[in-house]
Amino acid sequence: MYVQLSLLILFLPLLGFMILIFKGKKLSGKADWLATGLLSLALVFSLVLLVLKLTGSPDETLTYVFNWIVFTDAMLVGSLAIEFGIMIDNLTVIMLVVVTLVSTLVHLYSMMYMKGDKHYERYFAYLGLFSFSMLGIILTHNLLLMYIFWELVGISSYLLIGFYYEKKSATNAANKAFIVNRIGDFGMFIGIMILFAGFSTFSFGALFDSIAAGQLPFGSEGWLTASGLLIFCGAVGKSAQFPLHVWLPDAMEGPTPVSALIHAATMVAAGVYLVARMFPMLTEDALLIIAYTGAFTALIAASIAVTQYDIKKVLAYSTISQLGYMIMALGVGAFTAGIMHLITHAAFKAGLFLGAGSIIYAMHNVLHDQHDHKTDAQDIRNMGGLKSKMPVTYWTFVIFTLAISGVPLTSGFLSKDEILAGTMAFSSLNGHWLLPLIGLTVAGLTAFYMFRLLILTFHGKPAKESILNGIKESPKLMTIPLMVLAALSLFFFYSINPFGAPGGWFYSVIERPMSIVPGNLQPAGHELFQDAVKSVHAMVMTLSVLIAAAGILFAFTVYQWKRVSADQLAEKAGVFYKGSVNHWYFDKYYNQLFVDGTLAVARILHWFDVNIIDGIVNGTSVMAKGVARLSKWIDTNGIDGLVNLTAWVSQGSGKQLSKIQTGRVQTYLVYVAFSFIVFILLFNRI
Amino acid sequence: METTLQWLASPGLPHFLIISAMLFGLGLMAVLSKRNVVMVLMGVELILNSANINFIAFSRFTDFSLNGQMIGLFVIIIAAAEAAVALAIILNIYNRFKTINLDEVNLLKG
Amino acid sequence: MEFHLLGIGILTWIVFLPIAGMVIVLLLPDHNRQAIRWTAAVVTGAQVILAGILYGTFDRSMTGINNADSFQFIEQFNWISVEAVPWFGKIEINYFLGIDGLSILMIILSSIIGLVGVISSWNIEKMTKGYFALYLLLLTGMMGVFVSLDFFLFFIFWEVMLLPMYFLIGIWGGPRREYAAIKFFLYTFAGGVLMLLVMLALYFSVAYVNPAGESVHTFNLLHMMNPDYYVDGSILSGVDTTWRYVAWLALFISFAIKIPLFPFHTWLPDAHVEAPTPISVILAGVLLKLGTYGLLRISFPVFPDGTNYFMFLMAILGMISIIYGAFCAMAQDDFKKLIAYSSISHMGIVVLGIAAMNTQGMVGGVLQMFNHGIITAVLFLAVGVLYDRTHTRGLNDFGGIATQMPRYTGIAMIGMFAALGLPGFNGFVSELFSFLGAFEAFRWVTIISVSGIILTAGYILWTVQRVYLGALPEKHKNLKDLTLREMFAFIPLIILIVLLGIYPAPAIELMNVSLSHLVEIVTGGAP
Amino acid sequence: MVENILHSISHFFPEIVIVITLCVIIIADLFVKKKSHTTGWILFCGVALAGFFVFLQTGWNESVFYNMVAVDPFASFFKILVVIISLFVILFSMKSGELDEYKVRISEYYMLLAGMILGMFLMVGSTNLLLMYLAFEMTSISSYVLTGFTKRSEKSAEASMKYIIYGAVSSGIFIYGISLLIGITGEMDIYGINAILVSGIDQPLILSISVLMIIVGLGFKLAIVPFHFWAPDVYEGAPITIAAFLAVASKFAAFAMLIRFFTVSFMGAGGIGELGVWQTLEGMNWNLVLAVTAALAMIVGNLTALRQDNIKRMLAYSSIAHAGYILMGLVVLTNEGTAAILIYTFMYLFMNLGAFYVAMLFSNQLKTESIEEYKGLGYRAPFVSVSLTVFLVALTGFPPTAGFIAKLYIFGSAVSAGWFWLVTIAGITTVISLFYYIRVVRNMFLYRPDEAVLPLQFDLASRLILLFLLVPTLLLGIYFTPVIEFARHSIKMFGV
Amino acid sequence: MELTTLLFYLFALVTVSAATKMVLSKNIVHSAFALMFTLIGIAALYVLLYADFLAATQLLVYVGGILILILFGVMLTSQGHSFSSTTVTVNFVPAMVLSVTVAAILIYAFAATEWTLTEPVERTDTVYDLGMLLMGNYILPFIVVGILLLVAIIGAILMSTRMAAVTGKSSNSLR
Repeated sequence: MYVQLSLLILFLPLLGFMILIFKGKKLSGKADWLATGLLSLALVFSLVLLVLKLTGSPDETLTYVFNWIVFTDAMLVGSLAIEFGIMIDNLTVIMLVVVTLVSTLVHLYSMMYMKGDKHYERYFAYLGLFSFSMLGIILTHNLLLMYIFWELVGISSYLLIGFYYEKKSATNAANKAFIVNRIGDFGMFIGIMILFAGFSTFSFGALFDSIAAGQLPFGSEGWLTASGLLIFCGAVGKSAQFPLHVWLPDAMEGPTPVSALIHAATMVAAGVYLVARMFPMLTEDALLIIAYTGAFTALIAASIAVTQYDIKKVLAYSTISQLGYMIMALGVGAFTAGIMHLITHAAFKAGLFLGAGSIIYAMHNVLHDQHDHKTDAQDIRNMGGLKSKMPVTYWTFVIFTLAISGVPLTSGFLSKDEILAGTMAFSSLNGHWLLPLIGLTVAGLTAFYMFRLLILTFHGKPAKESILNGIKESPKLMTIPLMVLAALSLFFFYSINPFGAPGGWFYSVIERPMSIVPGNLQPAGHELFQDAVKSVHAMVMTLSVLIAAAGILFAFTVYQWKRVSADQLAEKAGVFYKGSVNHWYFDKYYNQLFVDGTLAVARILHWFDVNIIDGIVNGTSVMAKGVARLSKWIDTNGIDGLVNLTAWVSQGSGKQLSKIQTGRVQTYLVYVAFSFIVFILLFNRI
Repeated sequence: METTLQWLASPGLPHFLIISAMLFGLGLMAVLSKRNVVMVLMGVELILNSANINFIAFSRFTDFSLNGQMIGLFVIIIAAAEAAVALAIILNIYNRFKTINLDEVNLLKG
Repeated sequence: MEFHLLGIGILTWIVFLPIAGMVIVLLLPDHNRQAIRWTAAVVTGAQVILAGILYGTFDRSMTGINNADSFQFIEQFNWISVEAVPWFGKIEINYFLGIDGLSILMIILSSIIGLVGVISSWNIEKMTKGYFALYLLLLTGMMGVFVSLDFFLFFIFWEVMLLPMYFLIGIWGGPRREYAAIKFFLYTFAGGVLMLLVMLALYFSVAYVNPAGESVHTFNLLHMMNPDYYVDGSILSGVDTTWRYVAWLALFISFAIKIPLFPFHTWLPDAHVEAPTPISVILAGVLLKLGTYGLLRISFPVFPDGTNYFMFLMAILGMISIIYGAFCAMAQDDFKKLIAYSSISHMGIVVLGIAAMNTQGMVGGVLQMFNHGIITAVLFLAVGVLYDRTHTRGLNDFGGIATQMPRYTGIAMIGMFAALGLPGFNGFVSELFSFLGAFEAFRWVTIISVSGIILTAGYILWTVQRVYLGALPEKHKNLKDLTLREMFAFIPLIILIVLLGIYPAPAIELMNVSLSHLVEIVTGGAP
Repeated sequence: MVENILHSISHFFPEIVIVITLCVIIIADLFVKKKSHTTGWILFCGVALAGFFVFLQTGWNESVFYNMVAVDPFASFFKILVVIISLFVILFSMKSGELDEYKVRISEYYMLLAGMILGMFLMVGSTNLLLMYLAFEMTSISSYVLTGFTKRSEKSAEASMKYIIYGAVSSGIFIYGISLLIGITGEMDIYGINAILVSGIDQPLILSISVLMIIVGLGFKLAIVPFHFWAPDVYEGAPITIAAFLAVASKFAAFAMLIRFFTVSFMGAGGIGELGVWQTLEGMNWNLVLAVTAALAMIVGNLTALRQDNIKRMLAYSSIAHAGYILMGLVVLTNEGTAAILIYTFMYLFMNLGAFYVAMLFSNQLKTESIEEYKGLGYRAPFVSVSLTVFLVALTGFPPTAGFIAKLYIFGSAVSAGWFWLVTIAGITTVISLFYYIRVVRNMFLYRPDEAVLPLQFDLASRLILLFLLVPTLLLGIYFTPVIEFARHSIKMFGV
Repeated sequence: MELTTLLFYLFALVTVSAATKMVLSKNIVHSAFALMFTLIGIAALYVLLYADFLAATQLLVYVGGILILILFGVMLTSQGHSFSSTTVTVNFVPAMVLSVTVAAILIYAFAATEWTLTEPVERTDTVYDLGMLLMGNYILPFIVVGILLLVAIIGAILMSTRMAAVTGKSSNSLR
């Protein structure tokens, strides 16, 4: 039952993809409905699955497995089977719902947003492909399959980012996204190889069992930590953690609904999901590193977001920093909080993007009508005062903003302050006080820049009256998803008590799994941690609320009431301002270091290939003669020069030898007599 | 000293052989050094003769007896034949090149 | 396993059908191009069918490798047999064909590629007759190598391929064809001479006593794999002797040239760039595999000691080829050169995999041979399609092809992504297992090699961007999308790419047993 | 005495037939009208008949004329080779364009050819130093003249002069060496010499000198480095037919003579041992000498050939190189090596004759022998060019042509005797050789001729002859059992 | 020191010195005559070796035949009209060195070897025995040499006779 349902959920989107990619054009505009229909069907199924699972068998994990490949009588391991299969537990079903839900909403939204695009069908096809692979990631029960779907979401995001492939920037962004992810996957792949080499299986269950049984890859704890961290590299790539966060902002080149679905709600969260899946086998050091990575990411992303003007860029950076939050949460062991934040964030960040989308849509239409192609439809400096013109968008946007800033009564508040509590507890246990500090700072920053965004976009005077007059509220198809998401961004979906998630159903179904790594590598025990959380909870809550409030207030003073001029602030900030504006120069230096570096190496090696190796091949004396001359010589002598191995030498010696052939009999005879004597003297044994 | 004198006093096989060796060397010399083809030919004759001296010396001093002379006979005949043909060819050359200097007849080389 | 047609074994059929085709082609009148093409098509088609029969009737459970009884479709009779004389034993050369899990896949590959090649060379107008005659001869050579179990036979087929190749590149090739052709020829011939020497050394060291009680020197590979047949005191007798190592190296070089492995690879780019599209397809699709096939068929089982001794060297060379090829590919502006270098990189993976000496690695390697054959075929066809239309291969002369030729772009993309090792396409599976296997044997080498996948992603995506994406330049505004014929060339390959990507088991179960056995032979110690 | 002579004569039909043919030609020359190849046909029939008698002699193994000539399988093998070659060369001569200008003198040409054939017959058979010398001279003298046969060409004249001077000197050295050998052993037939050597005389120095002088003499005929210098010039100057004849027939005859001389006179008491026959000659390590010369021949021949533009000259160098390969079999004078040599010679015959023949056909039509002029011939004369390609490929030693089998066995014998460095050199030089052979092919096929030029026409007869050479070259590459059997049974010499 | 010894040295001196003269003289005719003396000297040595028939043949064939032939050759091919045609020597030094070395090696070898000598038999005349041998053991060489002479004659004729000039020099066509 579960299995069939989940398989249905998994393959419905794929079906959509198939149909659209091959018969898309034939469907004559019905393509969108088909795709959306299939997706919503999947949504229904996953809701059913959710209910069944949570009511039926909340605390058992079902797996369904079949052999993909079997190596009979392999050396040492006997018969080695590579399994594929699905695993269903509470986390899975919840994630299923989240993904299908957001995906469906985005489908709906896109039907309006993308209307009239010349690759309309293909767009929905790609969406289908993405949903399929995302669901795959969620459902899989083993690392290999995880990796496979991992790559597949990568490729579908590549396709969607590069959807406007005529734009160079778009394709660049797509390449960047894919390659940066590849770097992460490289680590992940090695991690998987280590585990496979150690336990010759891929499936989580088997892995954890054998680790729990005390085996270690290559018998060393170092390798265990390493494998954990290497697999985390995959997460770093996908979830755009430092140092691989650079691709996400560029990924905004894709259509806005895509950004909402992939680069805010679901795919980027896959990294978090991966860490959650691997959580039991992560050693203490690994977790610590993970936590710091997350924290650091959150901080720098937030600091960058403060100064951005492109509406989508701001959201992108905020996404990064929120993801950092989740990673940090998992790192410190606030497992449930992290997951919860993943879900709440999915809702309100998707909402934010869709809202931004509807703004851009409106702006775009206006600009298009006014034949204005200079002004950037995404630059918040060109907006302002939209509040009056597009109320629905505005109010939903407000809700989302409140949620992300962690204001009470919103979902964001619940999860975020659990995370902060977690970090606080963690530091209280083993004195890593930097983590909560960063957490709080980021909370403040978030509140600030989100309200900055809100104010600049909707409040105040418009940059151009002409534009403002043209603006219209977006059509129903686009506003409905917004409302739905806004609703989902309120607290009561997650727990009855607006000030404490732990009481809610969510905490009851998602529990932090037991760590199975050898004792000396275990992070702090669960109970210990829970108590610590309880003790710090109230204090953290107040702190966070205050900080959020401060942030919001500051935002209003600067941008609404203009008490403080932003420019002066920038002046004051100096270095920080510059750094933040330029994304702390990551892209710049990455480009110089890696891209140009690689290309340079490539060119050098190619030169080496053409000249040196061929040179060597073209005969030893070449080295002396000099490469340049060689290649010239090749071209001039054409084929005669190219008795490869021996050409140079043999040609030369051949020439010398034919010099001996003087054509004078007597010279010949001299040679004969000479060689006669030589033979006599040389080979005589006496 | 005594022995040397004695050795000189009774000319035996080695003496003849040494003469033939000398002639061989001289013949070779002529062959290698003379521009004129005819001279080269004479050198060849000399070489053949030196060989002949060997044969006949052997026929005298070893139990090879008359066979040596026999072979000598044949060699002389061969020499004659060869000389005839050679001279004919040289004439031909002269008709073509108007010279019989070896180093001036040198189209084929390399 | 027996299968006869008109009393002639199926392997003989599959090998010599092209020769028959060649004769027919030669008899046909020059101007009747259509007939010539169709003959070639029919012949290669028949080959594919035969290969299909082989696949169907092949017994997955029989090992082969070094055990004559467990080979299938065996055909063996004395071809050359000279009576013994007092001072020398009987001389015997067998016409000995047979296949096992190692060769079956290669046979299928070369038959398919052969057919595809014919389809894609449909528009050869220059001396069509000569072209197809040589082409068919080439096919015979390839098939022959894959089925022959007698070193002498193997060598003959091996060398038979050179001359047609020389002409096919040299006459129908691009501007610098002479250079490329002679370069290819000399390299491979040099390798061939090395192989010849080793072959002779083996021949004189191996002798078995036949029923008549006389000791017979033989080229039979299976006998060469059996330590008991080595004459005491002969050069190659014993284990871990210097001569055996030397022989192994000589053999290895002659194969490495064909693979091609760094640093013997420089002939490949030139050959590819100059060769006409179908020939590039054949070259990359099948000829390169001959190298690795030779390693597996001859070097490994005949010289297990040498193989063990040099295993690490192989791995290192494989690693270098992977990284090095990828980097060189990145520096190319010529589409074909780029693919050529990528071939070097991918064949490096094969070598790494088989050097691992465990089943996963071995299977991965051989599967990679097959997959890479299919994938590069697609890529070269893709280049060919563009080249036919625009007569340029410069990566920077293109852009935005996707808008103009969507169907073509889709197919080419699949090829590209398969080459990039994207899951769901066959390239991924084989690379995965090659690396998994290799990792167990050589940890760091493999880790470095895996970084190659990043580079690969780099140059592939860059190429995709430069050629297919972006704005469409004016001059290409009127390109036609794929014709039906071209589609026919592509479709089977694409299907294979996807099928094997999703469910490779059918391919793997073919060779599983044989390869595990091979691994046991090698790791199980010296002969 | 008389009966001995009579008995001997009964074993001597082939030679006698040749002599008779010679006389018949001389007489016929007086009657038949000039400018016709009648005499050629006479010679053809004569040689064929001789061949028939040789064929009858298969399996005979005795020595006649007071141990002067051996009639044994070994001799018969080479006689058959000579017959085949001669038949082909006679046919070539009838097709040759350059000879046509000398129709008036063509019968002399055939007379001399007959003389040469007779000389070779004697060379391969003779077991007596004197007779060896005579046979040697017989072959040489006629070949000197034949080389200069096309009198009006300076090249030809010069070639003949160089040839005769070089030859005269070498034969002088040869006979001098013989004289020394005879002197030291007191015997003039090789069995006697062998007996003496086995019984053991301790004169290594004089022995070495004499043998070396004999090698110089024969080396001249074999054109092995460093005695090869005459070959390129002579081949280039001589009429192609004669060049072919020299390159194949007289070379083989000399090889036969060399092999027989060494084998018989220097084999140890127990016949031919594992180490070959050299143990009775402790004066020098002979197989090293021969190995060095072989290596030199391969290197020099192949490398120098790279530079040549005249195809005759190129083939000359290639034949020098091939002499080197054959010599590899001689280095180890075991039965195996000898068998390998026989196989090689048999295979080599067809491909080399073929190459020369095609060169002749082309020069008939194009009046050129320059390889550069061959550009585009592949399209003007497909069949001929393809066959030339086959011959050259065979010379390179590619399967599945006869050349490969030849190389296979020669290399094999060397490998089995453990001469690895020699084989390695052979391998490398083979690779080098590929280049100059393929260059011809490339010129023929890789250049399109401009449309103006007409395709070349060859009459049926010449194409047929070509076919006769082409078929064996390919066939023997695929099925060569008979050749090997033949060779392995032909290594039997009288008294071994 | 009996007569034969004296004669031996005398003739040896004549032979060798004449040969040297022949080699070193610049004038071809002089060398021709020097050669004649050499040959006569050799003939005399034959006589000392009890090879009277050989000596006679030597005189007849060489002095009477070959030498005259050579002189004819000299005259027919003498460049220009000046009869005293001089011949220059090429690569003199290597020739000198080589030939001296060869001679030295030979002489050393001869001296170093002890030959299996037998007591010289005093022969009255050798003609009869030679005849018997010629008809007996040497029958084959005898015939062969006859044929060889025949061939040589044919060749000589072929080479020496001038041919009627045919139009179109073939030599051009071969360039």
